[in-house]
Amino acid sequence: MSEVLYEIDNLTKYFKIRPKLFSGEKKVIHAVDKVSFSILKGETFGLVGESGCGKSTLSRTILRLEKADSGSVLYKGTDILSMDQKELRSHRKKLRMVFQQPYDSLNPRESVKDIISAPLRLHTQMGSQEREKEVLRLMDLVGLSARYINRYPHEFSGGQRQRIGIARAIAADPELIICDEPVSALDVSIQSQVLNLLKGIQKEFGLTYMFISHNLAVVKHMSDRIGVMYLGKLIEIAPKGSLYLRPLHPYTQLLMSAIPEVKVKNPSGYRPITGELPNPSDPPKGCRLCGRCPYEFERCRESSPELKEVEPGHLVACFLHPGKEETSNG
Amino acid sequence: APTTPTTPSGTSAPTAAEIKDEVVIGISAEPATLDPHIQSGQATRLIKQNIYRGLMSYQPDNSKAMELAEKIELQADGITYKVTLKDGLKFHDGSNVTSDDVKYSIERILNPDSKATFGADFRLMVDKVEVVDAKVCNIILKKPSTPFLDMLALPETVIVSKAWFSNTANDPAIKAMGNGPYVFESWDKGREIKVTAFADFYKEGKPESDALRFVFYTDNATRANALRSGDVDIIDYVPSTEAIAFESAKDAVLDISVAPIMLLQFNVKTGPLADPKVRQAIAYAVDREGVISAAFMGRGIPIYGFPTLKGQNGYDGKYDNFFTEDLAKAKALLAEAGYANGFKIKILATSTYEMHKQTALVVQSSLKQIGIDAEVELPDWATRISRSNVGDYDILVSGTTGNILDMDWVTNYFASGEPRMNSSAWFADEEIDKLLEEGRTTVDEAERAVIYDKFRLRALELSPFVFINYREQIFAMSDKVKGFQNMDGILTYTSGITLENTTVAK
Amino acid sequence: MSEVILKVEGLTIAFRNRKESFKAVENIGFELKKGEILGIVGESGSGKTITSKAILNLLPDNAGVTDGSISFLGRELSGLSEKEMEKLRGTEIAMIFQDSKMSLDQVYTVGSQITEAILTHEDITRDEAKKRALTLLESVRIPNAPRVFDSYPFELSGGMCQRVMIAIALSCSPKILIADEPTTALDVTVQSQILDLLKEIQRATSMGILLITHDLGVISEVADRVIVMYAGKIMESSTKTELLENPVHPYTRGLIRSMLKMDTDLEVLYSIDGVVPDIKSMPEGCRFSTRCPLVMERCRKEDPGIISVSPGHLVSCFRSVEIVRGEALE
Amino acid sequence: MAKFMARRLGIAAIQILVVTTIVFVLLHMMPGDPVLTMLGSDVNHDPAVVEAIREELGLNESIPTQYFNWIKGIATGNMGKSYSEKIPVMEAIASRIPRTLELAFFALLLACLIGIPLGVISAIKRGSIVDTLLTMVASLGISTPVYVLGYLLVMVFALDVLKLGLPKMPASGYVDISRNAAEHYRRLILPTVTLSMGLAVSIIRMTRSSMLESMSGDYVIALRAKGVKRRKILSKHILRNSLIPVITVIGLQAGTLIGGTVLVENVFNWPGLSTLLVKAINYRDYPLIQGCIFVMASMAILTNLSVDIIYGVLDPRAR
Amino acid sequence: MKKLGIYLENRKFVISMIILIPLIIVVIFGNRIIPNDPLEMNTTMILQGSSLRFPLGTDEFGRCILSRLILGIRPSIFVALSATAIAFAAGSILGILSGYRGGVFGNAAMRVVEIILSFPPILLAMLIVGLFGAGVRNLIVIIGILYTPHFARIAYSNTLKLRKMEYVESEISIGSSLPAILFKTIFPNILASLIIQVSLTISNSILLESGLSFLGLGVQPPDPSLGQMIGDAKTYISFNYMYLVWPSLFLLLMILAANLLGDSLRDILDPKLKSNI
Ligand SMILES: Nc1ncnc2c1ncn2[C@@H]1O[C@H](COP(=O)(O)OP(=O)(O)OP(=O)(O)O)[C@@H](O)[C@H]1O
Ligand SMILES: Nc1ncnc2c1ncn2[C@@H]1O[C@H](COP(=O)(O)OP(=O)(O)OP(=O)(O)O)[C@@H](O)[C@H]1O
Ligand SMILES: [Mg+2]
Ligand SMILES: [Mg+2]
Repeated sequence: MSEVLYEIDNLTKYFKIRPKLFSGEKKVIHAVDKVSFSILKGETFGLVGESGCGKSTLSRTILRLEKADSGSVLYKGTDILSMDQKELRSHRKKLRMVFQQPYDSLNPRESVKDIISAPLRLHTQMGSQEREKEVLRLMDLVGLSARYINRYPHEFSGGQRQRIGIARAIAADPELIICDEPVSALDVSIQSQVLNLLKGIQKEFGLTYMFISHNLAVVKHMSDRIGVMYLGKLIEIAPKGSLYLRPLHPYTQLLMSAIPEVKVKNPSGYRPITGELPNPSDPPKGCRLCGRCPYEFERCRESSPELKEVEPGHLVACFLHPGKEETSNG
Repeated sequence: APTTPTTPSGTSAPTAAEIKDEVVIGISAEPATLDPHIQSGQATRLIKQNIYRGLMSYQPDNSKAMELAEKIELQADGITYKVTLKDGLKFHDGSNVTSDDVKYSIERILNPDSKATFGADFRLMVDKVEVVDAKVCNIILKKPSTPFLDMLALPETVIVSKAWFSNTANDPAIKAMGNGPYVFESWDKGREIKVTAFADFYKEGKPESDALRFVFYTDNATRANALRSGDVDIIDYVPSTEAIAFESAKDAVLDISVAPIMLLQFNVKTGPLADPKVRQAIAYAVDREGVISAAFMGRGIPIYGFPTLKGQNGYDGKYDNFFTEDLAKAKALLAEAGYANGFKIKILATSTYEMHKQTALVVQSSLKQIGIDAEVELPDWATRISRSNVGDYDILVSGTTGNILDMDWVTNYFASGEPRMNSSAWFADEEIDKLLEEGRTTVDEAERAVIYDKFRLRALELSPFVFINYREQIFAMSDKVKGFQNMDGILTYTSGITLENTTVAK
Repeated sequence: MSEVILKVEGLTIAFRNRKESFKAVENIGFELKKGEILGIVGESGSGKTITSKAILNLLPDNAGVTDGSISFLGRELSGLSEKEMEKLRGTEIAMIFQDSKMSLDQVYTVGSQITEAILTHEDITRDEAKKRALTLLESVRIPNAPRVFDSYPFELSGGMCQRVMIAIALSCSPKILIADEPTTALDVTVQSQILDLLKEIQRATSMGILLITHDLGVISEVADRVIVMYAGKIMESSTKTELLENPVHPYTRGLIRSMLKMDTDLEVLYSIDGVVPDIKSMPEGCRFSTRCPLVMERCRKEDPGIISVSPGHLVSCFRSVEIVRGEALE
Repeated sequence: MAKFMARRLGIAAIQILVVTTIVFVLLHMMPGDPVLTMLGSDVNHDPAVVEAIREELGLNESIPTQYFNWIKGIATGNMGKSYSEKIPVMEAIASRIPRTLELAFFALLLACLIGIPLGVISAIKRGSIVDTLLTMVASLGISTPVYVLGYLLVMVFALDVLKLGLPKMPASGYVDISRNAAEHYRRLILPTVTLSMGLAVSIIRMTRSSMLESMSGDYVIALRAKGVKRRKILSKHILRNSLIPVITVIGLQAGTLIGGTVLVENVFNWPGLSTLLVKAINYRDYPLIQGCIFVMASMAILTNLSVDIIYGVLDPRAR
Repeated sequence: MKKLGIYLENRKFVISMIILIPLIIVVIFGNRIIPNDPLEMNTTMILQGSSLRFPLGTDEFGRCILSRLILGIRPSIFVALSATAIAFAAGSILGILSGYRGGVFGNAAMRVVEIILSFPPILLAMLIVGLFGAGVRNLIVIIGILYTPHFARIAYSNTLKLRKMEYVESEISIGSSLPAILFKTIFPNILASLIIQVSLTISNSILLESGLSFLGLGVQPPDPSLGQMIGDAKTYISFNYMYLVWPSLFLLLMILAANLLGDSLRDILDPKLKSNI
């Protein structure tokens, strides 16, 4: 098995919300709740889950753009969360993020050239001409015309902005790229082109990706392993083959069955999940899916299940699927 | 005062229906204290003179008149003054003014704790006060002193109520209870002081207005505008720039008096300025007309000798042109003193008062012409005062005047001693000290004239001061004001006494 | 046949730079009927967003409609004053923007922005408006609507912002809804719920929807007719089924081929060769000619215009007839 | 919120202590003697008298002792007695505070009323003649010294030198509101206008710049698409998005207004706190200076605190 | 060349240059073009109007106003620019840093800034003069200190708002150094407000110079300076109002140029020349 690059352990991020400025009523949103998983070197770790379940927050917390409330993120054994600014900076050399909302992540006062060359300037020794060449190459890779090099972000279409973000992310040989919906605004042809590109450089440079998307086909295509999040919790982790073939968690099953184009392929006759995503500031006490889960029983309401390995590499947090040890014991 | 269209007091009084019930006076400074025995600025005097009165006062005709005193007789011993009070004198609280109050007042001035301004002078002169009866008392001096009566005419030697002043509940600094024509009513800090007519005032028919309101205007232009816009009826300290503007105004009149002096003081301890020749050279060099035109818009009288005003004892104009403006002579004197190539020096003035600053600049330019390279220092007034007080300067620009009409005012300036505010630092001359002492104790006018003549010559030869010019002290008032008068010369500062005659037509 | 509510004819939109100007959209025309969902798909940067902004008269300062007409219920829109347009916007024609986060005012709560939309057009009390807003939030499947109502945009996830934008657009039951990639940030379950909601409203109020999307799956679920755009021009337009099953234009065919399906198991995904030509060096003839596998000499010189291959199926290609007949081989 | 306020107020107390301490130390290091200044320059002073006064005022104590005494006084709500005013510092200041605050308040209000709309207009019409003209007028406004402006206003409105026949304004002075409310406000007009000029200019300029910044946001397009009226977009959305720098400028100005209105107070003979401070400085009236600083610093710091709170109210991102 | 075009198209920029270029020439060649000795007093010719000998008349000492003006601009500009530069540099750094860092550091820095802000300007000036003496250098220091909090607070408040923008985070996430984040990412985005404050500060410095000259601050007389001339001239407004008008006019021109330049730079540097409304 290949080397573990990131070991995320019990990572927790709560947002305090003040509904009204002067009212003292305090609530917290469990955006990321004791999430543990690891990312292996050279793999693509896919992350899917209901909108608002905490995927973006999780990735931002790993990058230390949000301050974690507890838990740790070990990079090759050192805890990122306790690094000082200097260490962090050198650590970030190897990190990139493609943000979900592309426009917001582009400095309105920098031209595309400045934006894309920022990592080059920081992490390579290139001269300015070399840099410009490299920028042009990157732009070409993501299908942006060289003529746009001096344009500012507001002069682009949504998809073009997204591609600027991707070009910046792959510049200067990163080690890990966290892609938060990197291709959502791209037409399918360019989407394919970009996905090919990402895969290509992964192969070439041994890049690692954390890949967040709502497009399950894309996730499936890209990922080696996939994590499923629900309401701040990671509820299932599995190699993609096993996840798509045999989703174990009721929520994952729901997700799979809702894929638009895959019409009614319901091999194991999953019972559908009903109801709404519960309030993240007041989640159910036990399993987060309580109240919506067709298989729900007493225990689910009392305690929340832990992620357990039920098959090699396939972890799930559900009482329906007791872990390997438990099964053998019981 | 040269241009005085105001009616002298005593002309037919206007009927009550025609006059406003109060006179509003815009004064240039808020009183630092109302304590009558402390001289806290000329503007404040205007107020205090209407609340407190002394045994005597200076009058517009330069004479000394009796106020509370019916008469003051110098006894044969030459040191006892027998004071008899007028009948029916009352304080504002209704109590009588008695010899006890006189004794108390003079003792209060003598007591350093009271911080009375003329305490030091009194302590030199006065031995004690003896009460004879309720209306009569004797003031006994230590030795004969001619200027003593002038001292009694000063607004800072007024008679106060023993009862009120010795009551610690009353703070005379912020409240007042006297015997003058007006009763202290209120002091609205930062804004105004109001006084109202005292019904039991000892002068029949006075005061002529029901009330006076003194409004504080520190800014010159603002004060002038307040008069123009009719917010006030009289203003003090009209600067020369405003004076010129008022001269052409139809509904305002100026009342001008020539009194204060601009002069240079020197630190004579060491350096070039220790040499009287250098000081004389400066006296020859200073462009007096230049100062007058730059700092006073051409309004002022140059002093080429010793400043003595007409009316002061011993005035004969003899030393009016002791110096001329003569750069060649100045240079020659410098060369004689060994400074043919000039020297570097500092002139201390202040940025707080324009006229000081401008005077300094003109002097600087004059000195440059005789090769003296002067640098002008312009700190704020407080710094300037403390520095002048300890003699921390080379040349100091100063604007000042005497307090009393008597020639003895020069003692303040010329007597030897530690550096003081108004002395040239470290200046000391035995002969001058001797002449001053003689002048003070001599009674005979002719004799005194000779003494002061000698003094003046000596003073000019040594030139511890270089006198530059007299400047104008101006009141401006609306043409509806009657009875107010700017008194001559240094008496301009006691002009407040005429407010008892002042009315404003509606 | 039902009434045409929006008619775009010969629309040309140009951007003026400091010295030059270029046509971002050229001579496009389409109709939207009452109760119809018209899908627009196309290459990223082809002018979809610009076109929809032009309909609402919301082009940026440096852009302008240089030619053509847009009429709404027979009324020409391009001549309308800003005042008259204000009356139309929101009530008659509403729009969901692509970049939802940036399209919300960051300093007001989400709730106040929804109620504002309601109150702008309707004379009801604040409380009623709030109630309506909460209902709308729930209808777009936002969990814990009251909390979101009081949240600021930056406190929401990408998908939540998107749903808020949808709620705003739906708030006044417009006659036309222009939805610019409304579901990119939504997970499949929510996406299908939202699409259902749109369909439901559309059925109830016979609202016409202009649905811009890259997701052909979405098109296949909801659209009635589809327009395919490429480099500022319409390449093909037809009914959904016709287009998905019998695409004619080589670009459309390329797109459909690039589509990533759940069962795609390719290492390298298909994408159309080449890149969009530069606006400056845009071929005189067909704009796709630089990338077209079926290109002929003529394509480069002449604009093919619009050719009808079957009733309601328009294609801008010289070789459409051959393609339909299956004669053109790639 | 409560906790935040409590903490900030605590810090404010420390800040005020720091300010007054610095002032105290530096003041006593400065040349200038309160006693001599108080006694004036007209006569020579008896050293005995000077000494007596020094003793009475406690100026003979060591500086740390003096400081300690002052702090002790403050703690018990006693700021000492003013040398120059001869009354308790508290009293001297108390009567001035409302006058200064009133003037500052109205000037600020007027400045906002003029500045914000003009700034908005300038921004909407960016690059037009109107915009250029407004910049010119603003430049004129800011390059005219307060005393010149005040003087001109007095000339025109109080002295009517132009013979415009306008209703006559008083040139200067202050009338208690209890004595004559109408007159009180009439006399407030010219100083308020004079004082607000410079402020208005700062506000115009900052509003313009900031409006331009937020005008180009995408949310504006979205708002227009919602059908929100242009006027409302401007006044409710763009303006609020632009307000942070504007509020900052207003806050900064408000801070200076409390201690920096000397010139206006002078021209209009307005007996406010600034003139008192200047007088206190001129007299080296240590207790009064300390008292003024105490009050001014408190007000300035509270202003800043309110501005910080307003930031949060205006823009949740700044919380 | 193309860049220059952008500038020349901006009306405000052009006007500001029309004002600035002659002004700069005057400042540089002042000594050579003055008609009279600026220090020479002619006390017989005070406060005169324009004449051949004194093109702009004379002041209260009968000195040539034109000559004084030409030489007086130089120190005024020097003071204004240096003080503004100090305040701008110190204030922006402090403000951006504390806005970005927030937390204990940011709070502490801002509270310190407020301490400066709560000193009445006149007192601060007095203290510095009293302790360190008068003169141009101290004036620059005083104005610099006085305005540092202004820049700091403006930078701070704008940064507070920007700190949560994703483009700042994206800059952080690629491992940019702190200075790069502060000055390459945040600074250009708050520059607009700072530019406005610069032009305000320049004008205020010149006025402050005349306001504080009664403390003996600034250029020491008899050497001329713009602020001093304005301060002196006010007394003589009714004799020779042109004495006040001339220096005020120069001041106005300088400030106008500063404001126009500020505005035009602000607009030119804004890539979103489009505005949506
Ligand atoms: N700054 C914030 N303050 C308060 N709450 C926040 C903040 N940022 C995110 N949240 C909340 O945290 C939860 C998770 O948000 P997150 O953006 O991580 O979701 P997500 O999984 O990325 O969703 P999506 O797929 O829609 O982007 C949401 O309920 C959101 O409202
Ligand atoms: N403000 C602008 N200035 C200059 N060019 C612009 C501007 N806005 C958009 N463009 C250009 O206009 C073209 C059309 O943009 P538009 O946003 O309509 O594309 P789109 O079809 O919506 O693409 P996407 O699917 O990527 O959102 C693009 O090439 C874009 O670069
Ligand atoms: Mg997200
Ligand atoms: Mg788009």
